Amino acid sequence: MTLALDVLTLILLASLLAGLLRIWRGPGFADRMLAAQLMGTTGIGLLVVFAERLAMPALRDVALVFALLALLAVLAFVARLWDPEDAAEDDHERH
Amino acid sequence: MSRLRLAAAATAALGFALALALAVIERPAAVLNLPALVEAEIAGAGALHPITAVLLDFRSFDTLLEVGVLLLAVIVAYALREAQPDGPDRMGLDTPLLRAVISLLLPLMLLVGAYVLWAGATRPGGAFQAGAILAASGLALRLAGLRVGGLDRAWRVHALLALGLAVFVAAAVLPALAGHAMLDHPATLAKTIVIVVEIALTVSIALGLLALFRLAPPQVDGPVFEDRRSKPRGGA
Amino acid sequence: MTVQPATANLLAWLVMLPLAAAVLTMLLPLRLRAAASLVLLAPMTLLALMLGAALATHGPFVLALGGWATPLGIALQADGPAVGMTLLTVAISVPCAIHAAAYLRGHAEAEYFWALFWFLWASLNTIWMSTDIFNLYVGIELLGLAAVGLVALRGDAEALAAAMRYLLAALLGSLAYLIGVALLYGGHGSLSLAHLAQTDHAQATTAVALAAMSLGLALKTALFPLHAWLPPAHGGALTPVSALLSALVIKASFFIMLRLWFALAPPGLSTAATLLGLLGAFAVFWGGWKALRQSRLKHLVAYSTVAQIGYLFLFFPLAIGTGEAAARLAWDGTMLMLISHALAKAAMFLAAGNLILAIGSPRIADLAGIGRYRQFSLLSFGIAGVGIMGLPPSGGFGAKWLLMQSALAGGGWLWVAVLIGGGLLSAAYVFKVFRHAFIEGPKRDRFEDPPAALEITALVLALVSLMIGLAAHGPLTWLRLGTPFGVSE
Amino acid sequence: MSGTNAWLPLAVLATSLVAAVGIFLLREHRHGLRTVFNLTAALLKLALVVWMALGVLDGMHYELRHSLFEGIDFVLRADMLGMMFAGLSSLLWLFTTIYAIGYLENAPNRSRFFGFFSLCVASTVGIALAGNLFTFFLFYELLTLSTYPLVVHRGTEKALRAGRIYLIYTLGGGAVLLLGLALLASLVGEPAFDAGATVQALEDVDPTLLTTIFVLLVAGLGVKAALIPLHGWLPTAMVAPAPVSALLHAVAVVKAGAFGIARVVYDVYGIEFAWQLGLLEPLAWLACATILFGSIRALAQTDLKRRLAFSTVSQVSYVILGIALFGPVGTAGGLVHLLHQGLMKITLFFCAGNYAETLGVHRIDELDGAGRRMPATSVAFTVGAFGMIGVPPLAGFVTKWYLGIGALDAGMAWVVAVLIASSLLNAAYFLPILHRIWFRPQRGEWPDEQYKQHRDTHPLLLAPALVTAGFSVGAGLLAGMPFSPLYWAEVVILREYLP
Amino acid sequence: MSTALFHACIGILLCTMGLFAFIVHRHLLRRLLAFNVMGSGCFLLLVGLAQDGRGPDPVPQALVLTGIVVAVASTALALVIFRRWYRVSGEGQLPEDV
Amino acid sequence: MSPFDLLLGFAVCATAALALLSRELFRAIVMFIVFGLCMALVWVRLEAPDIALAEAAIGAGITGVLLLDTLGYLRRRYRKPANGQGGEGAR
Amino acid sequence: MSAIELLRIALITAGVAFFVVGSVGVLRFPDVYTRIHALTKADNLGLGLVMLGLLVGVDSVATALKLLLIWLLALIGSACAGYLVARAARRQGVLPWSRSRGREAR
Repeated sequence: MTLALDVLTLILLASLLAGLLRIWRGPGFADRMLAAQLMGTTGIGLLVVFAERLAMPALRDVALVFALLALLAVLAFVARLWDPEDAAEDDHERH
Repeated sequence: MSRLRLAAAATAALGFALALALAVIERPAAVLNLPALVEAEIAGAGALHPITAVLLDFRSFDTLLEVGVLLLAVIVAYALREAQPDGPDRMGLDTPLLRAVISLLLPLMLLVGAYVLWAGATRPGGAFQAGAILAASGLALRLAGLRVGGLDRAWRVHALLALGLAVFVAAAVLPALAGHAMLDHPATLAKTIVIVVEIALTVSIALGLLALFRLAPPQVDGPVFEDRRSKPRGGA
Repeated sequence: MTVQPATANLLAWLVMLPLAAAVLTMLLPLRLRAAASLVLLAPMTLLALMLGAALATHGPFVLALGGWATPLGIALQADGPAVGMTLLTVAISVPCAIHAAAYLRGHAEAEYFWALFWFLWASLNTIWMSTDIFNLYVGIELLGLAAVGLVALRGDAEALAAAMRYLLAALLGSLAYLIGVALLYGGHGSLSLAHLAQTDHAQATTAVALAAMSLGLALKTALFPLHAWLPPAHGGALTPVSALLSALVIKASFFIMLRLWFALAPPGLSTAATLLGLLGAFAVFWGGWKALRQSRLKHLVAYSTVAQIGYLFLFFPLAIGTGEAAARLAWDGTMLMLISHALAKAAMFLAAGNLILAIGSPRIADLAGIGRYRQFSLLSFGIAGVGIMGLPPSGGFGAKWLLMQSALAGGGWLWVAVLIGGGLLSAAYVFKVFRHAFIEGPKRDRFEDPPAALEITALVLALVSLMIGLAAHGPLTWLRLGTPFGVSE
Repeated sequence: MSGTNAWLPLAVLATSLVAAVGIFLLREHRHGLRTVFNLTAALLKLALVVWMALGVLDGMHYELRHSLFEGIDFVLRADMLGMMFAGLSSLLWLFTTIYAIGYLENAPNRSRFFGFFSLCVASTVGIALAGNLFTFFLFYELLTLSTYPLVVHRGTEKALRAGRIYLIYTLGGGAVLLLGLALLASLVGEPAFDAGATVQALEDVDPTLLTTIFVLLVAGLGVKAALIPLHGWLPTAMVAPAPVSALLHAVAVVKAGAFGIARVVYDVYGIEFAWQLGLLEPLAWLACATILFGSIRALAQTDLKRRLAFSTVSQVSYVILGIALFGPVGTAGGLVHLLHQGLMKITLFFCAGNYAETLGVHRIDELDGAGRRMPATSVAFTVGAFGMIGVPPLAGFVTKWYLGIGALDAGMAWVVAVLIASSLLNAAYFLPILHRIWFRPQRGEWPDEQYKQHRDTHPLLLAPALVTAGFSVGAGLLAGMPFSPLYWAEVVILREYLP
Repeated sequence: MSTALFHACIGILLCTMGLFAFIVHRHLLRRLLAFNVMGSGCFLLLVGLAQDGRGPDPVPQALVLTGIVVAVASTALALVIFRRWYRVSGEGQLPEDV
Repeated sequence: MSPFDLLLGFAVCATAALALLSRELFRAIVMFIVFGLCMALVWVRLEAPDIALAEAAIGAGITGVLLLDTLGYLRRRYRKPANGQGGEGAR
Repeated sequence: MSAIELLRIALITAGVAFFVVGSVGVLRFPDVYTRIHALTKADNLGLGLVMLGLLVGVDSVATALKLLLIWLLALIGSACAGYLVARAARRQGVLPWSRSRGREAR
């Protein structure tokens, strides 16, 4: 059981890291932000599995906080950074 | 960036890393066992969770100053706004869906914040984490274009911002007035005092973090710098 | 030594009162903030004096905060240096506060100045008294942010750039310090300086930790070549702020450094000490040279601070690896230098600010003709300059004399040369100001008239800085209490 | 030690110090009050000094001691040598103040001027009363500081340049002195004035080190005493107002240097020990060189005040020469010249100031016929000049006579030749001036004539010059009487050589 | 090597990278990132070193919590000052020569 | 120490390095947010759930928002460059 | 290993597999709009399965509720995020991928 969970956490972490590639490559702002969001969800998964594996129920609280605040970064991104008003200008970020 | 700067940075970083590595490798075995001491004394502290006990009892003076740091940062931010007034702020996104979701999530966020605060007495959690969560919910609210009523009334906000430090200082001073060492709460009251202090801290931390976000200059106002740029900047 | 809790609590009151004052001045209506602050100066002075009296009667003592003894809890300590610095803080802050109240009247900056001022005071007192390395970290962070805030208060581009530069330096410095804390806790399992002092120092961890902490603190003290942040911050701030920063804030990090070296210095550190001394020597000459080249009055004074910091760092080569007598002289000299520089530099900044107010321009060249009209500010500047130049009978002279005696006792000719050469260089830049001020010409004869409070505070500080050289014997004996140089009674 | 005995030196110091502070606090236009302050303080000081001097003569012991650091005390003490200098400065301060009040009538910045003037005298008296070399140094540097504003008083470009040169020399000298002092203190602790007892008691100390310290001390003091090659500031500082020049040359600055050298030789090293170390002969050589150099340079000056300045360079070295001559008679010559030169030179500067202020004359070749317009001033000038040349029975003659005898006593006969040569040179640069004043007709209008209503010049300017001229006559004529300068010098020597 | 020690070493690495970037970069936002990375490294070092071979230690953990608050407050304040500076100067970095 | 720690250590270092060295500021900031996530996992591995909780609230929530907001501020300010050098601000 | 444990492992493994799929999707899909699918569908399904696995044999109701709450919040968050990004992208004028311009978009 523990071994299986260990392997699974490892795979989850690897899958999380795969998102780094997308952040690195982009090409647009949104792609990067989405990849980060995806990693957040994976992180939540990791945390809940760890809560079971390490018998640390507090980690579920951590996961809860992550889930609760997951939206925040995207929200800030959309509301404050990637605003429709500067549509014309995002071009040079495309490549 | 210049080559020289790069070389200097690399040398500094390398030397730094080597020195640290040396220090870690050569480190002696600690003589003192502080965790055991915490374990032994926790019964007399105001909280059962060791970290909360360290933060709010054994080393509460650190925490008091730390709250001071946060309040101080907020004050500086206020002072800067005073010196350089801002134009109107454009609030955020205006989507009905988002508003609905945020207003749905808000009670939950407050609840989680309260839960984390409450958990701090016995298990991981505490004032700072709770405050951060509440601040984050405030941020979400603002980013979604919603406004929390009454928070713009400066005096009330100031009072809430200062609440944490004020309550903490009061809690520190009370034992001294009763003839004990400063911050030395009688065992019977310790738990109550810790809880009161924690609640006040949560409010102040949440508002403080939120204020630091709000006091940054807002997005939309006239370009201030353009006329300045035209003339050469004065050196020393 | 154990004392009554009420006595020991004096230490904590000296931190709690300013914190409460900070909260109060933030919440009071605007027009009451300065008044409340001025009223609160009285209890602060009283508390500090009571602490001094307690030290004199009981000898050094300790307050275990929260009743938790070290290493579990945090202890505040009243020994000679701590109490001495607390009193010095009073001596500087009170005139600066009075000056500020007059200086800021009717200005927008006054709104939050007072809260920052009280935070600054609380953090300074914490730093003088604390014996816990992490508590000291929080203390310097609080101090750094308060200082940055005060620098930024003017809010124009120059002030913001200076504040930003200062903030980055302060943050980097405290991180370096924190790394030292991490290593020390990792290696010895304790944060209390008293406990750490009893551990075995002859290993790499302590040395590296001490090096990292010293580096960070040197950055915060603006030791050459880490001084670039200081002149814009100190030169560009509001006048009372410049005075506070130059007089006290940089001294705080130096003070922590002294405490650390006492508690933690591993054997055979003379090379590192010499290095620090050499940097100090460079600072003396570089700072003096740059001061001479400044065209703005307050920047000249700020570079003078860079130079004067150099003298403080001569302590390390003079006191480490030399004889007992030399080390003792070096300690006396450094303490006296610290005190007299604080007083003289505060006076000098206040006087410079008054002159700037009078001529309505920050440039030295615009001082022409002021000699006839603003005698007082010029006189204060001159008396403070006597202390900065290290001419008798000022405290600066006494400090240099003691340091020189220490150097001669240890055969350190280089340091003697630094002390004498630095004195001449500082004379050059101080008299540069006077050369401009004494010019008599038809250029202008109308100057602004600063309020009397501004001039009196500057003059009082200057006179105290002058007199401290004549009355140093008692305080110096006193400042040795509880240090390795203290006389055992 | 009774209370008065400790506080009297302090009171002497305080009279001018308090006056300085009071004057600084006065508003610029309160001329009357300032004059009252000045004169009261000067008279009070003179009275106190006389009181104390008589006490010292009676064998009273005045000492104030205050611990500054461990092992270093601040000491004010009255001894014979010190009282001599204190007497000179407080006497001349009175006259100079009167003169300055007249001289600066209607000039700006009088508050500052008189404040620093008093401060300057306070430091001079401090130097005189200093009970150890450390205290001496304290006041020595204070003197530098308080004279700077006086030198640059006029605030012109030229004055400011002169001030800068003055500072470079004096602060540099102060630094060298400090180095010597610090070295000395590191060897002996408190560098007390005990006729060399402490220094001689040092065992195992390399004589080279002691010689080095001596050289450093003399070099530091030599700047103010204007020994060559450290004299450069003195002629430049002539741009200052005449009372300041009088103060610099006769009362305070150069005298402080010479007095300091006397202290170092007699009281720190002890004259016998200094002689044993072989330090005195080079000092005598240096003094002689300065005497001749100053005189020769004086010949070439066309500006009256600059000629007087080089004359000072030369004359002050008589004092140093006397100090360097081992033997009571030579010493007496040196010490007495400390006073004599002060009296004569202040007369000359007052007169030069009167010519400049009354007639607008600065250059020597403009003085033709000045004797007829200003006879009283010119008589005073003549007395001063003859005194400088050493015409008997004036004060200068007494000095030179004693110096000559002292040189022969000390076995340095060549000094006599120097004295004769110097006297001839003195005559060569003073007699032409006298010739112009008395025997040449006036050449057209005076450049800038004032005080036409007075026969000679403003009484406040004239009186001090006449009085000091009278003193210099008296010092020579009555040299054998009690309380004459020579009498004092002899008392000092009796105590120095016959402990 | 224990988990704690391993992460302490990672902390050292983070500190080093942060320091390097702090010196190299001039853009203030990047310097703040560098500062935060360095801070995290520092916290890791503190906890990791203390817990090596000894199990969880509440004291350094509490210290790190305090440190995080301080770091966040400083960063937020730095951002406020930075934005004000940018607003009046239009520059993302500080002028080179003082 | 487990393989998980190794991989996590790598992840932390990689995200930190990319956050510090990315030429694009936006990428650096997103990397930094991910770095915060990884740090939270490291705290979990160090049995410090309190810090993980704080890191989650701060790293994922507040710091990220502050940084993104500031970047948006920088971009917005150079939108209409007056003198052709506007683009430098956000770089 | 009991049947219950087997079931848990199986469920969690399935969840992890979906996570991997999601990651692959984010990496391989050609444009923003398609990548949103990977985020909102695969990952949340994966998380759901993991939660389900953990719910099997959970000892307290509170824990179970908390797990469900976490999942619910993650769902809402992802959905909102996807919606916001897609909306913004469309308003920015980001064109959906099509075969004709696919090559260059990559």
